[in-house]
Amino acid sequence: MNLLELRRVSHWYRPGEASRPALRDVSLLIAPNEVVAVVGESGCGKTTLGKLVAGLYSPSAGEILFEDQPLRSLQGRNKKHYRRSVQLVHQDPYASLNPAVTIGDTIAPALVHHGLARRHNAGVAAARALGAVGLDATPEFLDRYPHQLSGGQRQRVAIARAVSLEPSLVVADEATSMLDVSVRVAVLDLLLSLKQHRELAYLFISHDFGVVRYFARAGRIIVMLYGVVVEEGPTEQLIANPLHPYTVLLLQSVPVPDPARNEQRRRDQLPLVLGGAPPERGCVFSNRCPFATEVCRTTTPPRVEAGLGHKVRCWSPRAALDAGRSTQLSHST
Amino acid sequence: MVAYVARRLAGAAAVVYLVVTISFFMVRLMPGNAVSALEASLRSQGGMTPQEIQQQVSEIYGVMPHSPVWRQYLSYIGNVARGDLGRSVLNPSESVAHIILGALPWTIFLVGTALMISFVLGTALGAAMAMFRTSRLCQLVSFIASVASAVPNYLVAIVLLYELADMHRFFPVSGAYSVNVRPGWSLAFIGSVLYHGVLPISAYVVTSFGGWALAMKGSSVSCLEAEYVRVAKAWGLSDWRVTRSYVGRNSMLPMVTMLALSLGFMVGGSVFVETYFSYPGIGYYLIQAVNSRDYSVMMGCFMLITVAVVLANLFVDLFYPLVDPRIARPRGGRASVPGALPVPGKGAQGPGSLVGVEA
Amino acid sequence: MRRALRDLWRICRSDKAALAGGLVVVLYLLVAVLGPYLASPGGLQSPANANLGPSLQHPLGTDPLGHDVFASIVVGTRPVMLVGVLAAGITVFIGVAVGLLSGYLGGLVDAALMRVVDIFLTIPGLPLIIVIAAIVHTTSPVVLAVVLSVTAWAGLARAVRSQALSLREAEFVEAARVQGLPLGQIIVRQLLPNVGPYVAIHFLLDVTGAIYAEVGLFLLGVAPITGTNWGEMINSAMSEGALYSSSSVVYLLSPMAAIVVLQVAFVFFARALDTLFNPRLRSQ
Amino acid sequence: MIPEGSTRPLLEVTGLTVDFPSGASRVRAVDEVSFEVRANEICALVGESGCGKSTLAHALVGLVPPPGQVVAGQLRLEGETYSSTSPREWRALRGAQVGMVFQAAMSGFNPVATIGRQVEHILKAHPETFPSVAAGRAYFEELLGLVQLPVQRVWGAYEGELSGGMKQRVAIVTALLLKPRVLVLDEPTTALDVLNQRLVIDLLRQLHQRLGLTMIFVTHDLAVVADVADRTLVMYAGRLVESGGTREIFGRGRKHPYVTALIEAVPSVLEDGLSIRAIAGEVPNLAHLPPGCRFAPRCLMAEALCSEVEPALQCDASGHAVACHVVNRVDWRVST
Repeated sequence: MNLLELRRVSHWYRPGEASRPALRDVSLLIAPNEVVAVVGESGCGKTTLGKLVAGLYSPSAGEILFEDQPLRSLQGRNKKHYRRSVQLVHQDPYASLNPAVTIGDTIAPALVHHGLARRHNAGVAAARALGAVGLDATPEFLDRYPHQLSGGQRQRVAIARAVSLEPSLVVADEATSMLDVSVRVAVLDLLLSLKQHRELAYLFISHDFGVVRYFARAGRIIVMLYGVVVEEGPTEQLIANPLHPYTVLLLQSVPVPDPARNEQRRRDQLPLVLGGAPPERGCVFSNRCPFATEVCRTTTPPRVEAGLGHKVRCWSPRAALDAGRSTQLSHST
Repeated sequence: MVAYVARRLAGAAAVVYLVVTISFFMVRLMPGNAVSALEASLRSQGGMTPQEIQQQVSEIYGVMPHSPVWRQYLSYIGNVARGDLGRSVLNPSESVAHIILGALPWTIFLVGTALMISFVLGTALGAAMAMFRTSRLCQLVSFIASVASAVPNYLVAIVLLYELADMHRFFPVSGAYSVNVRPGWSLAFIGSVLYHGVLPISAYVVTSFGGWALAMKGSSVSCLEAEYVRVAKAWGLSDWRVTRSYVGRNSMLPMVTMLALSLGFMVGGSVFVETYFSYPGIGYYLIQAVNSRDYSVMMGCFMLITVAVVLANLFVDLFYPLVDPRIARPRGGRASVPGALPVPGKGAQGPGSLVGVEA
Repeated sequence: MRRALRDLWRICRSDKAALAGGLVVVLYLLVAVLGPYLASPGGLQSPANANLGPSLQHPLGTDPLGHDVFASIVVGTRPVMLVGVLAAGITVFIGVAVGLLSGYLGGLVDAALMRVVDIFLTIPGLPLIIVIAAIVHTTSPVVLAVVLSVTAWAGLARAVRSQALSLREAEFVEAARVQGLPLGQIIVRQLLPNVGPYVAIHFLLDVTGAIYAEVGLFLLGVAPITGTNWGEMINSAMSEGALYSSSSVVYLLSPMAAIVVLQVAFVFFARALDTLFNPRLRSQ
Repeated sequence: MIPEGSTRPLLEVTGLTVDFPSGASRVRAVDEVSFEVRANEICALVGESGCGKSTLAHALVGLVPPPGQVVAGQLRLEGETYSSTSPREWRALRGAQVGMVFQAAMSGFNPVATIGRQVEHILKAHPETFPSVAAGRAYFEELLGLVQLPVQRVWGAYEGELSGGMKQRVAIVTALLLKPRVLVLDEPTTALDVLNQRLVIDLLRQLHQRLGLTMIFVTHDLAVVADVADRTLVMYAGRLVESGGTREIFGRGRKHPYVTALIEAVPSVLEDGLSIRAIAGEVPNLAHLPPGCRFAPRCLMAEALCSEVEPALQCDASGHAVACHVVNRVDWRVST
């Protein structure tokens, strides 16, 4: 059984307009207990994808299925089951917790609503949920307001709110990018351990390949640009042999905590061109791609299978592969 | 931009139309029905034929009493559109439009002067308070401003009347100018007008400068703490430049909006002060009409006050995009800055003057 | 709630004006409830009782009819406060309901409601209140309160709407929606706690606004006189010629002082609430 | 304290201390920090949130936000003390000698004046830099070209009409307009995605080479530091805990357990990125600091002494400084 499936999903924020879609023809499968990471620059549609999966919007076109049932058709108990099973963790723990609501009241209402606790013991259940993410949930802690917590604590509360409903899929939208370095790994590890113990699947959205490599080491990566999936594949495979020039560009642009390696990588970097709007026709990367040819500018590239579930939308994936190799992205010295 | 102007104009027209309609129904359909009441009273006076009575009523209220309501409504609207607001019930020889036009200059003089004084005084104080906001003196001024803005203006009017006019005879008790001078552009007349204006204007200023000061303080403080002010300092710009172009301009923008809006509201708020000082402005006639049940004058005054507010609003809406580029630009938000802002000129209340511009 | 009260107490302790304001407001409320049981203005038994100066027996003297001025003020508190609080309550109820619905639902509902709000924002409140009061000529406190709140709600509705609009997009509301919480719960448990503080402050200032207008109506003689209240006291003091003599000055000034003290107290108490609910100030 | 270098330092900071009053007590955001920056050097100031790095950066241009106060310390530019100058001298200095790019570049422009207008304000405030406003504008245009922004898109625009990434780039360009000797950048890449981040870093590196710009780069992102900085200063809870050459700090030369733990916690796209480790606990609240070494409660190497006595910053002959009881003692043994 597929946990979640997107079938040729497109989305426009302003319906009926001939504007550029935030998502274009995205198909995606997420299996139970799988980690799927979505990578791309800001505005590439990765957040929209997350919000559609979390059911905050209905897609303008295409179909999203949860446990093989189309979301559109879910009613009553099934709908409630979906609402409980797919949860969202936001990027900014300062914005995702209501400043006027105590920690206890942030967690408890949904537990009661979904029958995981009764009204009279909701506090105890909330404390247990907080304990599961490594917070010391004393009654005094439950009475605190978000502004009395540190950034790391807040993000743990946000995670507790999501996982307390025992979901099967969590959408983590840049969930660690605002945290301090010393706290970030702890939160990533927490998410990974929850996956192990609770059979969770993640849709992990990030612009940082470093974090993605750590988090989705056993999963898959999807690279997006202008609402289009340009490359997808198993994490190690994709990082070792990127086939789309855009992926190469992203990989090369992430600095690493090693001055010597940075200097070395810099020499062979692809030129960086920031795009405004995507081209009207052809490959979405064609106006920024150093390898673009006539065909790239006129015709949308087909999806090429490179084996092991590694797929790319590019007319000349070979060029990217060579460029990636020459910067020694993955082969440690 | 054209669409924006058209939308504002249409909005203003809608409000005026609505108020005229309200006014019609109030006079025609409210309990006690002013039209039938007048009819009855004319009949009881005797000496008039039913036709004469009908004629009289229609001249006063602009509607024929026994025609269908929709016809009365249409003719009323038509009259108002032509500037014919009917005639005074008490004094049928005088037209409402005439009374109002006679009163209007006095209200404009009174309200305009008072508003200017309290605006200048208040914003200057507010800016000073923002600059020295940690000092003791600022706290004291802030306290005084809060108290002053909380006191109802009619009470100040009474105290001024009692203390300075009646007890000590420093200032005249009533009227817009002395009966001994002839109206005209003579020094004596202007002097008399100013002399008569001192107390009513003071009553306004005392109760409204505090609101301005507090609003300006809030506006300035939020600008002083804005990131772009810190950046401007880091560029090494002079204090004068930072104060003028970065703090001053941005903190004055909402104040200017509020000023234009207050203009309209002060006309409405003039009723108390004008009544107590027997100052022959719109507010005075409104209350006179209310107390003598002179509905046509009453509704005329109300309509005029509303039109004043609508025009002030319209002026702000049309003029604001010129000063503030954030409005009516493609990426800008909703055009109407007003409404969200406190309006200190509204009188002693003015909810929100505390909450500040930031809120 | 307990926390909020504790914070309020902390702020009041550091801000003496706010503390005084809060105490005065509570005192007035008590007097409004208990007033008629505490004092009785008495009446004219003999002409010698009229126009007395302050004394132990009559702390603020007596009026031309021999009523005790202090007792009149005490008894007159109830109608003034009652109408003020009622009017503010109606204002806040309509304003919050319209604002939240309009902001959270958006779309056509929002567009329609906001047109109405815009119109009510433009119509000058005080003249309209005077005109309506003159026409309906009511003696009922409820009707008077309705008249007083006829335009006041619009400003609040606009403010609440703009907050609801931004709250609707807030991530914590998104989180609540993802959790499948019903609309009612989201509005009550997520939106309301955020607009609550603003509404509370608005309520206090609305009370002062309503009292301002209400007393004004009595002063102008537009609202029919029913029993003792401050506006009526000032009004009759003036018609008794208090402006022209110093003998009845206490009679004129005492009710005015009662109003001023109450209004100032409300404003300072509202300031304490503003501090309480402003996280930036609270954290300091 | 100050090592004998071949070149005289351009900027010297000695014993800088910044306090924020908090109720009756005061919170010390920056605690006796001393360091120096040589000409033409990119110096990174790293630390986690609340370590005082931003406050320190603001103090360098005399713009600590109130109620914060610089209570001690000296700032010297080419040997000249400027920390105690008059407001007028500060103004002449800011922008032209010491430039600053603030973190919140998104709200760093006056919303009701065009960018061009504000550039003219800068040029008029410092008439000595360019012979004419037109010359200044031409230089502005040249700098914009380096960040791939056409001047006609920017000059007449209001800040609301530029995207976040654009504003960030324009903010850097305006700070560079007066060719400052030292440019202080507070988290210039934080809110940006990877590509915008690389664009900004490339820009800074280019400017560094072409203009010989000296930079102090404040950030919490260690990978960025490893990419741009010549020297790295690490702060923890208001104190400087280690400083040295970037290659040393990220290589075998680093000493402080906190710095080691921090670098080992950075996820990396390289293979060794999988072996990262979290640091236990959280950054202490400046209002409730632990006794002794501030990192001791989280430190795996901590000894009894560490939670009693605060270690002093000790500098070796190469200019590498570290404040840690344990490593300083070990070093002493090794070197004798």
